[in-house]
Parts: sequence; structure tokens; C-alpha cells
Amino acid sequence: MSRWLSVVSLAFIFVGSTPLMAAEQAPDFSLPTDAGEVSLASLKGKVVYLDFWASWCTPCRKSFPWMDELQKRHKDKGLVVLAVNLDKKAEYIDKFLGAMKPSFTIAFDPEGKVADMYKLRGMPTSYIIDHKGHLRERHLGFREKDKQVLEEKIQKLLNEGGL
Amino acid sequence: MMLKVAPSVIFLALIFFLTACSIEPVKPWDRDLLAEDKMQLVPDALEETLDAHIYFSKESSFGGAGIGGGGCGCN
Amino acid sequence: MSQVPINQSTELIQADGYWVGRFQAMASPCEILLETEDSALAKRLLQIAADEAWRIEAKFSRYRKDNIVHQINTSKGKAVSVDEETAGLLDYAQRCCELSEGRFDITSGVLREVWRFDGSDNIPDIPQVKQVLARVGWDKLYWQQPNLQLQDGMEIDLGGIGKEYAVDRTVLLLQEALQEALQQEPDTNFVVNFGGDIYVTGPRKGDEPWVIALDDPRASGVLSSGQIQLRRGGVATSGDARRFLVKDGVRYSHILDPTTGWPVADAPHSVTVIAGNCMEAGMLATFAMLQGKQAKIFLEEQGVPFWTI
Amino acid sequence: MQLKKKQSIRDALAVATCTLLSGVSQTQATEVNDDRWELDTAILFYSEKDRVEVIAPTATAKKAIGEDEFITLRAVYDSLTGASPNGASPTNTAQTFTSPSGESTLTTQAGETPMWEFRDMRLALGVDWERSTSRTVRDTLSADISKERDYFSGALSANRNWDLNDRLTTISAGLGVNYDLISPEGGVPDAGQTVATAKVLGDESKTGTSVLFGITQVINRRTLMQLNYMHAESSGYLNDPYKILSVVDSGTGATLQYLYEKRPDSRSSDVLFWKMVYHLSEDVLHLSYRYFQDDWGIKSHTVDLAYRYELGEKSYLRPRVRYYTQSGADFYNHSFVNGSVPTYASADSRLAEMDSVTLGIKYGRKVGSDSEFSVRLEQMVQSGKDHPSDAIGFQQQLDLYAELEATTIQFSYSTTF
Repeated sequence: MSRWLSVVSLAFIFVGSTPLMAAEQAPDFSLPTDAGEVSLASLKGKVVYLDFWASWCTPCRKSFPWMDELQKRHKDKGLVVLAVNLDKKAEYIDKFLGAMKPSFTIAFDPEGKVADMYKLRGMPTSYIIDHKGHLRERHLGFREKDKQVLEEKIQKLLNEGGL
Repeated sequence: MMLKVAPSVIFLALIFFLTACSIEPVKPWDRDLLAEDKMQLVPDALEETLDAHIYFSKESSFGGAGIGGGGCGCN
Repeated sequence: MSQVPINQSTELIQADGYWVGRFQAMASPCEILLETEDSALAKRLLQIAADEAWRIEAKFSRYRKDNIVHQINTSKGKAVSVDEETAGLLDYAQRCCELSEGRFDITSGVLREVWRFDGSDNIPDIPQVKQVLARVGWDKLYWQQPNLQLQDGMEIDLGGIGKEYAVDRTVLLLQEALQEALQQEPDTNFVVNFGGDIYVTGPRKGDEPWVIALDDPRASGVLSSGQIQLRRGGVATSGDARRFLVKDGVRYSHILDPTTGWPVADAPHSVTVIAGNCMEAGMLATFAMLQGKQAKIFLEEQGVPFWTI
Repeated sequence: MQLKKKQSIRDALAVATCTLLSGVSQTQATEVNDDRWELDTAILFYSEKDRVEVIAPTATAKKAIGEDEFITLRAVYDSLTGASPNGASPTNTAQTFTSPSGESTLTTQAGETPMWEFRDMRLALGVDWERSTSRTVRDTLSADISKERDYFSGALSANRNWDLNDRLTTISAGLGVNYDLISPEGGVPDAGQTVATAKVLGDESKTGTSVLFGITQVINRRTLMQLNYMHAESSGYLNDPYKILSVVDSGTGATLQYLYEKRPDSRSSDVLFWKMVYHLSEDVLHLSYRYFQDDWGIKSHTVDLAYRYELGEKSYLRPRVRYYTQSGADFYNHSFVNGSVPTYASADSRLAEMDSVTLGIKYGRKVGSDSEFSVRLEQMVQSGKDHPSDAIGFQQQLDLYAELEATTIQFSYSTTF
């Protein structure tokens, strides 16, 4: 009558189609942040929302409050929001951030080396990387309706990592 | 009529396509300067509108920069 | 939820390495399990939990006459401006309605006017159901924060979300209080259990799972021996084996499909789901019930641990 | 619930639950859209030496009305006073004209350019609705009306921009139509007829259509270039009802009579427009060239060069030079010889061969975080053939093209609120 299924056996039921090949490893990098270097390799085991932004890009700015919420909401479940800034001059970033204290990590890539590695085609572009370090989603632009879609995809990967 | 236009057209086409040959793909993160207000094709739309109105009322030529805008009895 | 005045008393007892706090709310026995030596802390957390449960019961019970739900249900077609918390729940209810393609609907409560699940053979006739169904459906109301406008005769009932919401809210409050008390990320884990709707914040010391006996009086004995071993997550049950109708040998479950006004055919007696948190678990269990025969397939596809009766 | 959708329900629920429990509702979050107004205001003083004076306050307000959707409202009010040439040639005697409305007479001294004196005002209103239908397509719909005492103009236009090539190239296509109604006090005179005896007709109208194709290309990190082609057709009453012309004696050059001007009732124009914006280290250069030609025989070249020189963080200076040159319309002359007045004839100096030079300077300064103040001063000089070779008799001693000198002062203030 009743059934008791283990988490492990159920994890395989997830075969949600993703635009990126599930086997593609996210290129590793190491970038400076205000609190020292951060590398993608060090975030293995976490789901990473990797966002590329610049202070002069309007939709990037619009995504900031949302990324802040996202980080706060899913921190306990193992999400790391890593926003890579691509401004060439530090003064613009400071001006933009001002009094804002985002709850997520901001890394600096003024020469766009990591952006190049990830073959960005527009701004903002974000990638969702699963707990195994695989690139699972790429998303270009940021519009209001993207919020829910992105968050659901993130949630899905968080679920994959176990309850 | 096309023959009459020819010198100017050729001149413009030359400028455009010669520079077009030197197009460098600008990476998305290198478009900071292009994003500045002062780099817009029309940095001050109000001034552009007022100027278009003045010159329309004093000269025989009009248009080119864009479409739209109302007429007036000034010409 | 009960019409009986809320019994606002709590009791705290020490068990094997943890404290158990108990009180009564939302017509259910409620408890919190806290792994701490600090009895003052345990007492304080119990009070927070009980206060939150009582607050939510008072605010969203459809049996009271002094709350927002009553105000909405007696608005006679006029718009009602609601507070942010209610707005959040309405948004949530709207989303659940979308996700279930109209099968989960907080306006479906008025169907009870013709469906009385008392074990008898009182099956309503088709015109009766049709008449009531005219006052059912999220698509018939207007919702734009902060204004909710129902058509005259419509009602909402947050009972299908309330208890699970209370569990998850309580967990948040307790975590905050713990963080404040311990001045750091709390490594003290606990369990909130409001009448079988459960949230476990993390494993016991030594990475041991919490063992929760599912003492569900509704479950006709089968689950009473059931035990859940859980390290983290939410558990919720949907269903009630005692509420049904039987006529001409057909058993009508109490799960009504608001898109038809009739009981869902071949629904399980009860569905229990484990998910990320209690609301998620509760909603998945409810959605599964609404799937009728497809309940198990639905839950398998969702990739969550579950059991059905 | 269809089977395919089922897998995502759990994730969707988790997100909804998370949103609910974090206390920020979804509807609230969508309202975070910036709903402030961007306001641009300006007052323009335009003054021609011995001629027209214009004061034009103007305002434009833009606001987001949805995501990637904007509405812009525009208003210009013009107040005009002064005099403008009526088209008649100067002669060696005083000339007397009855004003178009027939209310007053005007006397022009010998050797002077005859003018009408007038006072008018104009109100122009416009609205733009701009919307992105996708990440790479942007549409703009515009409507404009303009009203003077004796003139009404209404225009509609639609424009679409496509971003291509990772947004390095934008192509645009636009279509515009307009309808103008000319209704001078006392009616429109019959074109080409003798001023003294011309029939007076009712209101007259003209219509126009224009299409534009453009390409904008990012050349490199510092350079942006645009090339547009526009074709415009107009038809109907294309005359200026107030412009007259002098019919002169073939021997002496003395004025024998005045006729109302008569232009063809259609006009077809082609325009090529090229613009470049170049970013130096801080400064920005704007350079444009326009070639215009129509089937009236007018060809023109316009070069406009502006250099924005940054004065530190907050302010800039922008000198500008504009050069314009046009050939005359086939049917233009300063005056026409008696007995050989062609079917189409006009002595409107704006249809004459001429050059125009504008020199200007603008100063702009940021005020606070999102406001800017600017002032610009420009001087325009228009000159044509004042002693044309076909001048007859004493006309050879007269100035047959009245030079125009105009000064523009504009104060602007932009802010967000």
C-alpha cells in the first residue's frame, strides 16, 4: 500500500532538458574580490549563478536587486551568486555600488579574460553551474519575466544536489 | 536622375564601406564608451528637433537623420 | 481549524537529549523538538512557535469573524485592500492555481454547500453542483495587489495552505531567534511539527536523523506505526480517510475538482510527501491527490520521496 | 496537468514558496520598474537681424510604461513676430503692398527688400510610443500635430530597428505620412495670378509620405557610424500663399505687376545622410554629411561638425560648425521678365541658390546626480547671389538677395523626477 522511495534513486528521474550539454565543464577561473581571490573550483559542491555585468549596462543594473534576493533566499540551500564585473575603471563600480551592499560576491575582471573564456555575446549574460561544476544554462539579457524562469532552473539544480 | 546622384552616392558609399572594412568586432564588455550618453547618435533630441525646425523653415532641404515629426506653415 | 476558543497553553518536557514543546493550534497537536541543553532558550523558542501558530490561525481561519478572511468573504462583491502578508499568500495561491491548471483553487470551498462528506450517500444532483460551481474559480475574481475583489457569493479558504505556511514561518522565526541567542550561525537543529506537517532544519548531533513517528489519527491505523527518519526538509500529508461518501458501491473521496465540481476519481486516501520545505511538500501532496489515479505517477515525476495509502 | 509540464512543478513551487517566505511578493517585485519621468526643457530665443524674432519654450517628458516600453510627450510653443521677405524684388522706387488679409498697407522704400510684417504663434504636440518586441527589435510609433492660426499639420510615423550581428549592426526602416491644411485669413489665393485680381479659393491641403532605410554600425570601440537613405513625396498645395513675385520690364527692370508664386503640385526628394560619432580619450566628435536632391532642381550639401570637449567630470564645451549649400529651384528667380513668366515661378529666397554657415558654442554642466543645465549660442549667416548676372537695368545696382543673419540662444535643463 505505501511506498518509501529513497532520495538517491529519485535523483535520476531528473532529466530536464537544458540548452547546454550536461557534460560541459564550466571553465575554471580565479578572480579578485573585495575579500580575496575566488575560484570556480573552490565552489564545487555548490550551485553557482555566474553573472557578467558592468555598471554602464542598464539591464545588468536591473538584475541587481533580484540577484540579491536570490542569494538571500537560496544561500542555505547551497547557492552562490557570483557577479563578475567587467568595468574597466574601478571608479565607475564604486559609483554604481555606492551604499549598496549586495549579499552576493562581486569579482573583478576588468580585462574581460573570463568573459572571453565564456564567449559572452551580450550583457548581461549569466550561467548556471551545477554542484558538479557543469555548465547547465546560459541566459542572455535580463527582463522581468526571466526572474521566475531562472529561479526555477536554479531551484531544480539545488534539488539535484539533494534535499 | 540616378546619374546626377552618382558622385555623392559613390562618395558616401566609399566612406561607409572603406570604414566598414576596418570594422573590429567589439566585445560586449568593451562597449562601455559606446554606452555613454554623449556617444549616442542623437545625444540631445530636443536640440535636434528645434534645429530641424529652424533649418526647415529657412532652407529647402529636410530630413535624413530620421523619420517623423510634424510640419509647419513656415515653409 | 476549530471554532473552539484557542487553548493558549504550552508544555515543555525534556526527552532523550532534546526538549519537546507542545501546544494546541489549528485543531491539531503541535510540537517543536529542540536539541539544546538550555531550558530557558527552549522555553523562549516554544513561546515564539506557539505565538506564531496562534497568530496565523487567528488571522487566516475562515471560522473567525474578526479577520481578513472574514472581511473578504463578506465583502459582497466589493474590493478589499489586503496587507502584505495576505497579498503574499494570495500570490502564492494564484501561482498554485496556475501550476495545477485550476485544480487547486482557494475559492473552491463553497462546494461544501452541496458536498457533505459524512460517510452517507447524500450525492448532490448535477444542477445543484452547477449552481455552486458558478461561484468557484480564481479566474472569476480580480486580484491586483493590494486589492482583491470577489464576485458576490464567492469565498476564499486558505485552509489548504495555512498549516504548512505556519510551519515554515515558525521555522524562520526560530532560526532568527536562535541566531540572535547564539550570536552565530546556529548549529542547533530543530523540528517543527504542526499536526503532521513537519519541517526538519538539519540532522541531530552526530549527523543522526530525527526519527518522527507519524501518529496520524486520520490514517486508519496503517501509518501510525510508520516512522520517518529525516535529516532535513519538509513533510506534509494530504487526505483524510474518514471523509467520503458511498453510493451504489462507488466511493466518493472528499477531494473535489473545482474545474468540474465533482470528486476526483480514484484519489488515494492519503498522500505524504517529503520536499524542501513544508509548503512545498504540502502543495505537492495536494496536487497529487487532485491527480486521482495519476497521483503516484505525478509524484514519481516530481522526484520527491512520498507514500500513499 | 500535462505530463510534459510536470517535472517543473516542484521547482516552480519551491520558488513560489521561497518568494512567499522571504516576504517580498512577486507582484511587488515587478513594480520596482523605474517609473520616474525624464524631463527635458528648453527655451529658445531666435532672432534675425531686422526680421523675425521667435521665443520658443519647449518640453519633452519620457517615462517607462512597462518593461522596455516608453512613452514620450513633446510640446513646443512658438511665438513669432517681425517681418519676412514677401518675394517681391527691390526696385528704385517705393512699393506699396496690401497685406494678405487686406487689412493694412505696407510701403517699402526704394532699394529695400519688401517684407510682410506678421505676428503668429504655433503649438506643436507630439507623442512617441517606443517598445521592444524582443531583445533585438525596437518599434517606435509617433504622432504629431502642429497648429498655427492659418495652418494645421498632422503627422504619423512608424519606425522599426533591428539589432543584428551581436548588436554591432542596427538596421532601421521607417514610414511617415503627413497631412497639412493651409487656411489663411481670407482664403488661399489662386497661384500664379495677378495679386490685385487673383481669385480667392477655400482652404488648401497637401499630403506627404516618406520612407527611410538606415544602417548603423559599430566600427570599433570608439566609433559609431550611420548611413540613412530617405525618400519623400509630397503633393497638393505646395505654395506659400503669402509669397508673391515681381514681373519686371525687360528693358528697364522696373516692376510692372505682382503675381502670386506658383510651384509644382508635387515634389519628390531623396536624401542620403551619413553620421559618425567618434570617442577620443574623453571628448566626442560628431560629424555628419547630408546630400539632398529633389525634382524641383534643388541639390544641397550639409556638413555638421560638433566637438564635445570635456571640462573635467561635470561640464563640457561643445563648439559646432555647420555648412550648408544649395542650388536654386528650376522655377526660382529674383524676378521674372514680363511676357515670359513660366508656368511655375517663385521668388521665395529659400528656393534660391545660397550658402549658409552656422557657428555655435554650447556649455553644459551636470547639476546633482541626474540633472543637467546647458546653454548654447549660435550665429547663422545665409547669403546668396546679391548681384545676379541676369539683373536688368537698375536692378544691377540693387541687392537682389537679402542676406539673413540669425542668432540663437537656448537654455536647457534636463532632470529626472
